[in-house]
Amino acid sequence: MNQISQRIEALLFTAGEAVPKTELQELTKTSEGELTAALQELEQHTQESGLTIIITATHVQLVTSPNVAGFLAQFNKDTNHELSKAALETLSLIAYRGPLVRFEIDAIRGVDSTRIIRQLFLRGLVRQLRMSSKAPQYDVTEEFLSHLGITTKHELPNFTELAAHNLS
Amino acid sequence: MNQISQRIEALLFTAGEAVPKTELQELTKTSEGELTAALQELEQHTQESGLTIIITATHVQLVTSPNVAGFLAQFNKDTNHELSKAALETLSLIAYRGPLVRFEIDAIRGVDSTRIIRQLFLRGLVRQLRMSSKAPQYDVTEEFLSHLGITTKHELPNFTELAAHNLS
Amino acid sequence: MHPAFPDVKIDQFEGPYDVLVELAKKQKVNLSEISLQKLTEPFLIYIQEHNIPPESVASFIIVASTLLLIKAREMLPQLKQEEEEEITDFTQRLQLYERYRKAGEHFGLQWGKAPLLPASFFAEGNKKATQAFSFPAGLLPEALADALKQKTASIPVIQPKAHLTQRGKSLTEILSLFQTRLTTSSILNFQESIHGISRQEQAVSFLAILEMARNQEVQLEQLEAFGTLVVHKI
Repeated sequence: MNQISQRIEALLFTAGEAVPKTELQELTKTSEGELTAALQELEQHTQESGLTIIITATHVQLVTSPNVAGFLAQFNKDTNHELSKAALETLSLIAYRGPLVRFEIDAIRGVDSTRIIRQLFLRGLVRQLRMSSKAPQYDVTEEFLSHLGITTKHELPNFTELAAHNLS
Repeated sequence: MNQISQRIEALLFTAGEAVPKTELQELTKTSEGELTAALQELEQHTQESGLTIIITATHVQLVTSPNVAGFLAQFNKDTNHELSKAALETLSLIAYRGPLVRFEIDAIRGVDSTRIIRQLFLRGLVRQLRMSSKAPQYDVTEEFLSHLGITTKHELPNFTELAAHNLS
Repeated sequence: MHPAFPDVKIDQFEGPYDVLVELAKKQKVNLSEISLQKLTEPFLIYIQEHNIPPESVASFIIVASTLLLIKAREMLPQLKQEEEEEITDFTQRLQLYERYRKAGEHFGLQWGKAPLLPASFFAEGNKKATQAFSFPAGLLPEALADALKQKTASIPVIQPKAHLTQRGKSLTEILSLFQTRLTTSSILNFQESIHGISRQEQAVSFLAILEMARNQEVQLEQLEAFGTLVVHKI
């Protein structure tokens, strides 16, 4: 691996949680394109490894690889991961169609989703992308992807079809 | 890498500290010879990476590689500066309202606090409490309290009032 | 998840509510022949007897209102054209919703089965900073208090949009109160019997005697407007 990829891997390891891409760029003094290339190389490197990276629109996180997920699951005694029906359908909308504002979620679900989005936010499964003037947009987090055992949204079932905004 | 090496890498990563070799053997159901071979392969794999493993007579630990030591050192240098306004704000939130998960801190501050929290963490002012699979919670450390000349958070000025979760 | 809602059981159809909506949309069931009251009654009884989360009630209301819309359209053909567009939108929205709901079900099955874990996931106890402790120069406890006060002061206070009033006696409670009183005397002066109680309970009391009159338990007599209201036991 090149130096930038190595530095990024070390930064992700010491962080212990998801790191904003903007911060990685700043710390490694790289452009957006250089970061993307470095992440690609890192991903390549972790192909046959016990670790991998989860990449969302805004963040990157170093996690254990799907290769060993089954093996590690036996040590994970925490089974409290039930999600309500409302939580699942809201996550599904945000995962496939996100980033999107609450109004769009309400419009498809046909009910006010404020409360359920807040719950998902506090559980770390969705995040607000814009916190300034405009209505905040929501997108799923690394935490969400990690619970499903995948490293990008594109691995979601039927992603291309369901992510298309004009469904027939 | 073979499966055993991958599993060991993931175990070291999730352990977050040095792991006894005997424990690794037990968890991966391997003999001493198999473990040694797997560690060798893992070492090979991390040759050009940002991480590496330290092997002692009894323990193994996943750490950042000497390749990036110089790069990482720069972040430890400027630690004795005064706190920025953002850092002070975040620290006060954690002190009075902690333990808090990052999302709660973000929600009150209205901005992403990842970086500030990590700075406070690296300076030993806050620590992470990890409760199984949930997002980590942050609280101030004992060293921090003792430097303020107090022994519990309750001795902070106006503690009862400011720690109340309902803002009036 | 809540237990499944009771199925619809009427002459024309037996099965889940949402299936009925599908059939009605495809005009396989003629809604004009169905009493909406019969349709919704078992559901309303069900939510009285069970503790149903609000989201589930909301999704039932969507189903019920769709039925109502389709039924109204059938009964008032002149509405048909105006409503046509809205119903198409509505149907499209429901289809869209259905696709994501199904996709979400898959999440539920996969959730936490083989998660990818973050660093130190299995670390014993609390993770402490490994680096040397470095206390900020000149930090005083008061500075922390000030920082938090300033931050919290900058957060706008949300004004409640709805007001909850303290719950008074219920209609059923007040009903039985009147019934008890009427066992000892056969005539009551309404104004006297509600003297001194809250306005909310006064209103409920009035509803209670109206209900009793409807059930022919009592007869009401009032000689002039705003005059004394006399309750006679029958």
